[in-house]
Parts: sequence; C-alpha cells; structure tokens
Amino acid sequence: MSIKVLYFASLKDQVGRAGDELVVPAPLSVLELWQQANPDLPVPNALLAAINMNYASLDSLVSDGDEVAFFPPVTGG
Amino acid sequence: MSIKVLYFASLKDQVGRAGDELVVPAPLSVLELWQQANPDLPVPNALLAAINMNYASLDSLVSDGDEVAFFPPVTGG
Amino acid sequence: MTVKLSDAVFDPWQEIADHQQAAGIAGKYGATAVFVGTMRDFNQGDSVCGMYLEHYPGMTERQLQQIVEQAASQWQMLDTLLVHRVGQVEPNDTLVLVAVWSEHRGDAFDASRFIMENLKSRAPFWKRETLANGKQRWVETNSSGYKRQS
Amino acid sequence: MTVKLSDAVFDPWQEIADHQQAAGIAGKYGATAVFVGTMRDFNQGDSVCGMYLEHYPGMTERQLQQIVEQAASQWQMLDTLLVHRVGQVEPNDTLVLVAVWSEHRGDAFDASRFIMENLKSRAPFWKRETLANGKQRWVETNSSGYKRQS
Repeated sequence: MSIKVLYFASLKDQVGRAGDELVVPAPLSVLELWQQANPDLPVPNALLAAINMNYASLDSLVSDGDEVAFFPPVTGG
Repeated sequence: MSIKVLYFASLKDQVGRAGDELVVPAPLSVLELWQQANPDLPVPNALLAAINMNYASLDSLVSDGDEVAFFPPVTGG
Repeated sequence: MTVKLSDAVFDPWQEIADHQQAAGIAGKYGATAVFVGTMRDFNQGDSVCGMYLEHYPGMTERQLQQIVEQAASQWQMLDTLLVHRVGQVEPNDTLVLVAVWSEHRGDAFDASRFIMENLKSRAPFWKRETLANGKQRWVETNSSGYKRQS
Repeated sequence: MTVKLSDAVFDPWQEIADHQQAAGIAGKYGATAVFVGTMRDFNQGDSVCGMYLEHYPGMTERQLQQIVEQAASQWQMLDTLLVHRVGQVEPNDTLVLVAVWSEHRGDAFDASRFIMENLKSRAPFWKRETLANGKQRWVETNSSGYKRQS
C-alpha cells in the first residue's frame, strides 16, 4: 500500500526531510511506519502522530492512501 | 454626635429621600442609626451599610462626623 | 493601572488599544485577558429598552481600586484597565471593561475573572431597568459568574 | 463562528470590533471574554528577537474548528472568533486571539479559557525562536495555563 508521510518542526530537522512517499506491506502500525521510514533513528520521545489530519496513537494501523504525519509536542498560542 | 446618612437605589425610593443629617446620642450602632432615622420602616432584608465608604456590619458603632450609607445588594457590571 | 467611571458611551476595543499603546509594556506581556459586559435588550423574561446605573461617588472608585489591588497581590499583572459606565445607558452599550496584561496566561485569566466577580459582588452600583412597557424596576441581585445559568 | 489563520500582522482589537459589528447579535450578548497572546521579547531566560510559527495546513484548521465546536457543545456561545498567526513573527506581534460572545459571563469566561488551553495542547503549531545571538531553537513544550508559573 502507498503512504504519504509528513514531518514537522524539530522532527523535520532531525530526519532531514519534510516527507516521504512510501510503498509498504499491510498490516502496518504508525510506529512500524516510523521505523520503516527511519531505520537508523530511534523513536523520539513524545512522538505525536496523525492519520489524515486526526490524532492517532502509535499502534493505530495505517491504510492505503493515508497521510501520516509525525511531529513533536505542539507549542502554539 | 452628628452623622450624615445616605440612601441609594431602591432604598432611596423606599425612604423617600436621598439622605439625612442627624444629631444622635453615642454610643450608637449602624442598625440603631437606621431605626432612629426610619422609625416607621422595618429593617430591609439584605440591608448593606458603609461607614465612610467602607463596608460595615450593622452592629458596627458610628462616630461623630461619620458618613453612613445604606443600600440594597449591588448589581453592577 | 487605571480605574475609571464613564458617564458617556465608550468603545471598549478602542479603550484597550489606546491604553495598551500608552502602557509602555510592549514585548513584556504575553497574555491579555479581557472581559466586556454589555447591556442586553432582554432580562428576566422582559424586553428592556433602557437602564440607569446608579453609583456611590467616592466609595465606588475606592472599592474598584481595592479590588484591583487585591488581584495584584495574588497574581502577576503588568497592567490593568477597568472602566465602568454610570448614568443612563441603552441596549448594546458597554457597561464594564476589565483588561489585564500579564507575562503568562494563567495570571491574566485568573486575575480578570477575580476582578469581575468581586466587582459584581462588592462595587456599589445599582441598575434600574426601563421595560418596553415603560415600567421601571430595580435589578435585585447579581448572579455568580462561577455557576451555570439555568 | 470564525476560525482563521493569518500570515500577516493583525490588530486584535480591530479584528474583534469588526467581527462584533458584523455579527448581528447587538443587544443579545451581555458578556464578551477575550484572550490575546502576544510575542514577548524574552523567554526562558533569553532575549528573543524573532520567531517562526510552523503549522500543519489542513490539520491545524480542523483541530481549531473541533476545539471551538467542543466548547459550543459545553457552553452557551452566541459567537466566537479565533485568529492564529502563522509564519515569521516579531516581538509584540499578536500570536493568537480568542473572543467569545455569550449572554452570561460564566459561559464566556469558561469557553474562552477552554478554547485557549485546548489550542495550546492540541492545535498543531510549533515555535522556533531566534535569539539575540542569532541562534535558533525550537520551543519544546507549552506549559498549562491552569498552573502557576514559577
């Protein structure tokens, strides 16, 4: 299945890119997606994730065509 | 002793005047002052009083030259 | 810190903008919490077409000042503006404005609400409403802003 | 109910005045509670001379919308305005504006604070500060507005 991955803020700096277009086997969790996309990086502390612009836990399963975003704690306002 | 009395809002309507200049014997409480000034009126429910622009209880004693105000619950804001 | 009474219509947003401009705290405040009370055209089931705001000159200003000082002793405030209308008012007129500037939002939120609740329960103002049918009535009591309205 | 992002400087008091003018609720609201967040020139012990506000286009708007709807399900609100700045900002620029118009003050106070706290903890924005020495750093976490700052 085909997944679009986005990175924001300090995470974007750490991974060195704004996103990935991945083709991955199902079933796959958000955490596994991170590990496949960043095999050489540890899972960050306080990693937040969204699937299709809704917050998702790291053990949520991703589906074909999903947009998955990874980001650090938010600091707006 | 000489006391200036003020009435506000619905209390002013009830007593029919904005204030009194009274000469009264000491010692005298705020409540006794009300009763001397308004012998024919019962003590209103929820009567508030101030001595020299500070809130005072009805059993506070008044002093010569004091300005004593009587008013109903406040409704500003 | 400014506390004042106004016997004429005022624009709360303009008052805040002007005060903020003159306050000399640019770059220092991160949080501004504001409450504006406005006259409604409806109260306790009746249409209201006007209102008279009576106050106790001297005591009213003193009480407002004390309330703001009490807030300042409990929360960090860089500046405060409190304006209360007096005299004859019409629906949609601003009745009261409280603005608090602080470094952090917790202080601004808490202090502005404290000032409003204390003003409502302690500051000597009294409202006399004129109803659509021409009758006048004194508003008898203020409700608490911490409890839900039924 | 209006939720919007702004990539340019805006005057919060003018935004509120304009929105209120157009809202068509004159005479209906008795209470307006407002919070304005402003960029300080100092944070965590350092002088700050600029900041970049990153967001997640699409998700940010959706989260803000959901937060306001959640507030509307808990408190009576006649209207709401929420504006958040994005992009490059300077000290003293407005970062966020939340305004709630209600009949009674308890609703306006509670709803505006709920919206701000949820925005701070849930809306996808990230701040990167530029310090006076030219260094850049990401702000790592927002504090709770319900706890006292040390």
